[in-house]
Amino acid sequence: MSAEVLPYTVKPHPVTGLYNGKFGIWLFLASEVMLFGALFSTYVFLRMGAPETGPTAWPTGEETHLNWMLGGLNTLILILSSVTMVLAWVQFKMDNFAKGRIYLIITAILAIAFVAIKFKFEYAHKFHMDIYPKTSVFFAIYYTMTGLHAIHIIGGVVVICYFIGPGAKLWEENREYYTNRIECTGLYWHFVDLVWIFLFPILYLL
Amino acid sequence: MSGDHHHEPGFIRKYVFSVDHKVIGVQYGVTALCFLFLGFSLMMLMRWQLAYPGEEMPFIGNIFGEDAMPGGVMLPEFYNSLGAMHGTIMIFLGVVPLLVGAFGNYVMPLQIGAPDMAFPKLNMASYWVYLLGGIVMLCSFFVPGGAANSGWTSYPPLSNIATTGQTWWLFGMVCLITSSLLGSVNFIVTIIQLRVEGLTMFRLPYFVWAQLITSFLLLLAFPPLEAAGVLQLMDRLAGTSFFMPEGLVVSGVVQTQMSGGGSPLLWQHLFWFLAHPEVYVLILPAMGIVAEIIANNTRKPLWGYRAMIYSTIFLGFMSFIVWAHHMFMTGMGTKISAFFATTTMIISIPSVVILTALVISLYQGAIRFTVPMLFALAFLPMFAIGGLTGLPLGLPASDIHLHDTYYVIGHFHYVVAPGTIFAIFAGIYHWYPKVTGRTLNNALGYMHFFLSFVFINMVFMPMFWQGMAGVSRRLYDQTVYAHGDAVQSLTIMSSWGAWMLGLAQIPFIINFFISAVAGKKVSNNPWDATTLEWLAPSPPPHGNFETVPVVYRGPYEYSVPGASEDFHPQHVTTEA
Amino acid sequence: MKLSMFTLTAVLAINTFVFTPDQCLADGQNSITGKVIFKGDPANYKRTKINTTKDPNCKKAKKTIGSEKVIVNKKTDPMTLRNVVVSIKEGLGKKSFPVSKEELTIIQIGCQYKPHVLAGQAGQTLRILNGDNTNHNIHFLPKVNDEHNFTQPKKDTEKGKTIILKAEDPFKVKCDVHPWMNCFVAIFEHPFFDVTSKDGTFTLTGMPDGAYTIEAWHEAFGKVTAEVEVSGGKAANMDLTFEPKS
Amino acid sequence: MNRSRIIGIATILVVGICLIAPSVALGQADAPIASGNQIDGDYGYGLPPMLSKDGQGVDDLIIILHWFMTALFVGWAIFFVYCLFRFRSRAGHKATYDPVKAKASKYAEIGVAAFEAFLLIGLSMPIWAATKNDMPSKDDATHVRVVAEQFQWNFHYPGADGKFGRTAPDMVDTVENPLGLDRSDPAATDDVYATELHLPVNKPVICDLTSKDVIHSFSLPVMRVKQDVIPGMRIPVWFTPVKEGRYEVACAQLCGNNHYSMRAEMVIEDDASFATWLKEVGIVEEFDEDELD
Repeated sequence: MSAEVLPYTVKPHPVTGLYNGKFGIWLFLASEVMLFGALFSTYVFLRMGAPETGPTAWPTGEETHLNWMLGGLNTLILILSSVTMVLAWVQFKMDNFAKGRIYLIITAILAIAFVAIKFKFEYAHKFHMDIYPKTSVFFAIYYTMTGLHAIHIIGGVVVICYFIGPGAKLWEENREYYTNRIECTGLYWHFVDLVWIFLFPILYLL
Repeated sequence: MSGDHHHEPGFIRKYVFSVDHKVIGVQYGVTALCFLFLGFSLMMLMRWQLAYPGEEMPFIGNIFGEDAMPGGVMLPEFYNSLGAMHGTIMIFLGVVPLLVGAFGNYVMPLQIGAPDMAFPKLNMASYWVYLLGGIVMLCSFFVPGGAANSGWTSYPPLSNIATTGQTWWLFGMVCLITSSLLGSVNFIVTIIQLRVEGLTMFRLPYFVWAQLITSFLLLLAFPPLEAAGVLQLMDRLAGTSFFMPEGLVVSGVVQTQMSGGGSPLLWQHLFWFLAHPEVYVLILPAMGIVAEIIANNTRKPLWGYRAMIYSTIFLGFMSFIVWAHHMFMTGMGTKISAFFATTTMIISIPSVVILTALVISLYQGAIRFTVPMLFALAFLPMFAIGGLTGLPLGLPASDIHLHDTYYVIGHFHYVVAPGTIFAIFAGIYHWYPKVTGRTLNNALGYMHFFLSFVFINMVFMPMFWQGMAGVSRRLYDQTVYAHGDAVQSLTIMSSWGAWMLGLAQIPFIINFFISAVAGKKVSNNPWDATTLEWLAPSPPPHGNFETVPVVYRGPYEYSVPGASEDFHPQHVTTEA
Repeated sequence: MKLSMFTLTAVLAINTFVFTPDQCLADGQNSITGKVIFKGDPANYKRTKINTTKDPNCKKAKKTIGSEKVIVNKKTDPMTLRNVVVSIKEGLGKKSFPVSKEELTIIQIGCQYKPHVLAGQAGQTLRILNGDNTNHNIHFLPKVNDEHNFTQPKKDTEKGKTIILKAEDPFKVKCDVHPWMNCFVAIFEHPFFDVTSKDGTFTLTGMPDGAYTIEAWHEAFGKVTAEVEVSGGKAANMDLTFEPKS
Repeated sequence: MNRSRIIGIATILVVGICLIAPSVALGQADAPIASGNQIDGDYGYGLPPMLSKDGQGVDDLIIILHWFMTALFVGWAIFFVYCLFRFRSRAGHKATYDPVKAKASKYAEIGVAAFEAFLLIGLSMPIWAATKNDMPSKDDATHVRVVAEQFQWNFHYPGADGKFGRTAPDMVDTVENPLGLDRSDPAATDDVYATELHLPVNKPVICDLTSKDVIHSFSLPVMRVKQDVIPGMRIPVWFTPVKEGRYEVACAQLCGNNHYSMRAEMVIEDDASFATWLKEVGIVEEFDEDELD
């Protein structure tokens, strides 16, 4: 139960080179790959099966009403937030708590900006145009995948905010442990970013 | 995890919201046994309708209410609910939590010499999310329209147009999947990172290997079902058409409220991508338990230990590319079916290797017929029958006649019921002394075994003949068909077997509770076993071992020539 | 219901008010009577025979059954239409009327619903019985009421299943086990309705004085309306006509 | 331990025999008599009668497989029981530490794998390929469209012109037009709707399977035909009936609460009766308004 009893909670295992948390987050990301992989497969399956013409044909370009500029902006925001996440970790690694924390705050703000653009401009615009998940299979998959992705972003923001706020106490107790946790959060964050980098082209551009 | 305060935690922290893997293991075990019994009871109700269709159920017919059983006669909607929930409860709430949550949690850290799981809080969360999923499933019986009634496979469009119970089912499944994911991450990290000094991968007990592969299957196979569950929830709640083609007419009403453009087959692909690895989740830990018990009771090393491990790994890989053999009848062409039939034939080979290794392990042993050994031995022929009858189902041509008949039910129940569940019983009889410090009563144990063995065969053996006769599964009343009516006597025999099997569990239930307080007290290593869990005190204290053990040899060093005793534990320093 | 298949023209019949001074009843004892006339060629609306081999118990219960979508009373003069719901549509204002204690009954017999068209008042108890030696499934397809969908065990002739319904335009009730089986249920807020039968006539009684819009509904031909005025306990007579063009 | 073992075995024998005997007897006593049309053929504990020209391969494969499985299981069980008896724990008997070096198991495994390969490549694949690829020519075959719905099989015959009329979901009427057939389409004028599947004997049949609502499975046990019926797809199956009589069509996929009742009858008859039936079933019979009340 207590940290000192369990081996490798902070220090890496000599063979695997990973501490438990990092190993765990990699495994978790593997399952996330399968989750989003299944949804991407669904996208492919439905798109391949869609007829050329008719009411259930796959919408192209303008028919999707998706603004690639907004999507592109969001892509940039997320990539930037990934960079600041890495910078935060580097600062913690260099024992520079104040700077690291500022980078964490920037990451959280960027993430919130992403969600705001997603909800305020994209979803709201579409609801205004009477486009809902049930409108067509394309929008069903659009809302499901971006929605699930947004939930992941929000989850990430909550974790980052935790480490900015109450979680920061750990820094006083065990700096390495805290930095490790930031590293794990970072891994998750890069994954979420990566999912968006796949989502953006298949929904907005293709 | 930061606390190094050594004060004793209170009752709630110690036994309810405990982070100790042993307490969580017992919580999982007891909860899952309750669900197992519930799932079995649902089946006993169904068996009445099957044996005596449309007749009033004696004694208890009137307690289920007018919506389920007016006048004591079971309605088809209730029958279908029972069928769907029997499958769901047995697999996701009974067997998997027992094998992985209970045995895996309790035994695996002990076998690798770890003080606890790698992430104890995650472990606790896993149990509580599982319990929440179970409660959601139970509550669904009381919503209007009853519990989910589209089968445990929940094929859309049927499940999309089904009653609210289906939504509850989906929420319950999302909880259970989350629980399994948390558990599997924890298991893999624990097995890889927390092994004690000297315990190399090829000195691990086979049970730990089985848990490792199982965890990988859970980790990678469950997310697609979670995705499918999300899509079906969208279909049901947001009106999307992921699984609905256009132009459907349900009950004479044109379905104009949905866009169409989806595919019912999409669900089947996502579902079976989970559910075939799930089959191996059900069987691998069971094989692990059986291997432990066979090695211990033959007093002889397992034959082909490495071959078994390689087979298990291969089985794990292959299980991801056989899923479509559940879908031969969906209009599949020759090329795809040839691929999946071939992978299916290939996957049978590692199973044969494992089974052969276990049987050859008996050769030149000194077999002790203890209660756990009897269950483990019975596992072998029962699993063999289950495995062999998989052949005609795995070949598309013979599957034409046998697909979706009772033959399928007989096949997978032989694998799971007298197979896996017997292995679970074996495990309970084997590790009970470790958990409680007392043994289960032998006489009741033998009674439990022999009665269960006879009646479980009486339940499932007739199903092969029913299937041959072409009787479809999931029929509320098979006598409406001439070919079903002709084999109705088999159904009745099967039903009586099921009820008797229910009675046969009474010795076990009595034994389980009485022995916990009144059983014979035993030493730490009552079975003269070699693996690490028997080094720990019974029951093991918090932190498991008094001193951290070091491992010097493989897991099954029994009857080493020249030794004074016929077992040589892994942690003993001296050479024999 | 393929309303689009028919071009419906509702021709209002001449409303003849027959004054009968010696039948001067008290207010609230007015009545409206009449018949529902069919102007068309009954040869276009043949009743088809239904094959019930799917369920041997249906075949056993009765020799043959036919579709009941359009049944023309050819023996009456003029020809009238069966299974038409006639009711007051407008004119009652916001008055409320006591709910009849009488039970409505639908019985499934010979794998057909009896009656084929049922009218009732909101709040009245509807009892559904099964007189057949086979399970039936009752599937309500309403817009306002709940979508009941349940199975009824065989030979449930006494207790049955009871339902209380809200007011709603005629909606379909169907059996999924025997897809040919259907009937229609119309529920009103008031008690002034009737369903035509073999003679094609209807009688609405007990409404207060006033001018009313009367509506007739038929499952294949839709709705026609007519105006009528009643007062002083007199019986007003009016006919409604369906004239399908096809 | 010995005494408890004897108690166990004695219990099982007494209780087991007492319970199995009456239940088997009950099984014999309870045989509800099916009403309605007589279904032809002998049905029992084995495979149902095989009345299709092309289904023999399926039966052969099933029978070969079961002999193979029985042989494997019996051989395996003999070894198993021998081990249990020969190597039971007893005074003076000790287990051997070294693993047995016999090659027999390896040969057995290779043998099993080879036989499985033969079953797959030699038997299953050709049969499956024939079922999937050798569609008979549409000119020689009886062509039927099978439309599944909860819980009824509908059969649509193209009539003399051999063309199926247009159907549309919004034209469906549950009583008079379950197919949603558009009678204004010239190809639809001679189309025939039926709820019984009538087929001429000794002539190939092509069934195009479609569903109106959920997934069903078109199962003809006596023809060794089974195919899921999936909404949104049109899947053909074919077979050649060889014996006249009345048989059953079953649904093999859970399709709703009353899945069990989704049954239809199939009548195999000679060409002349088939032609007569086709003519008669299409006629809209006229009844007096009171006749069918």
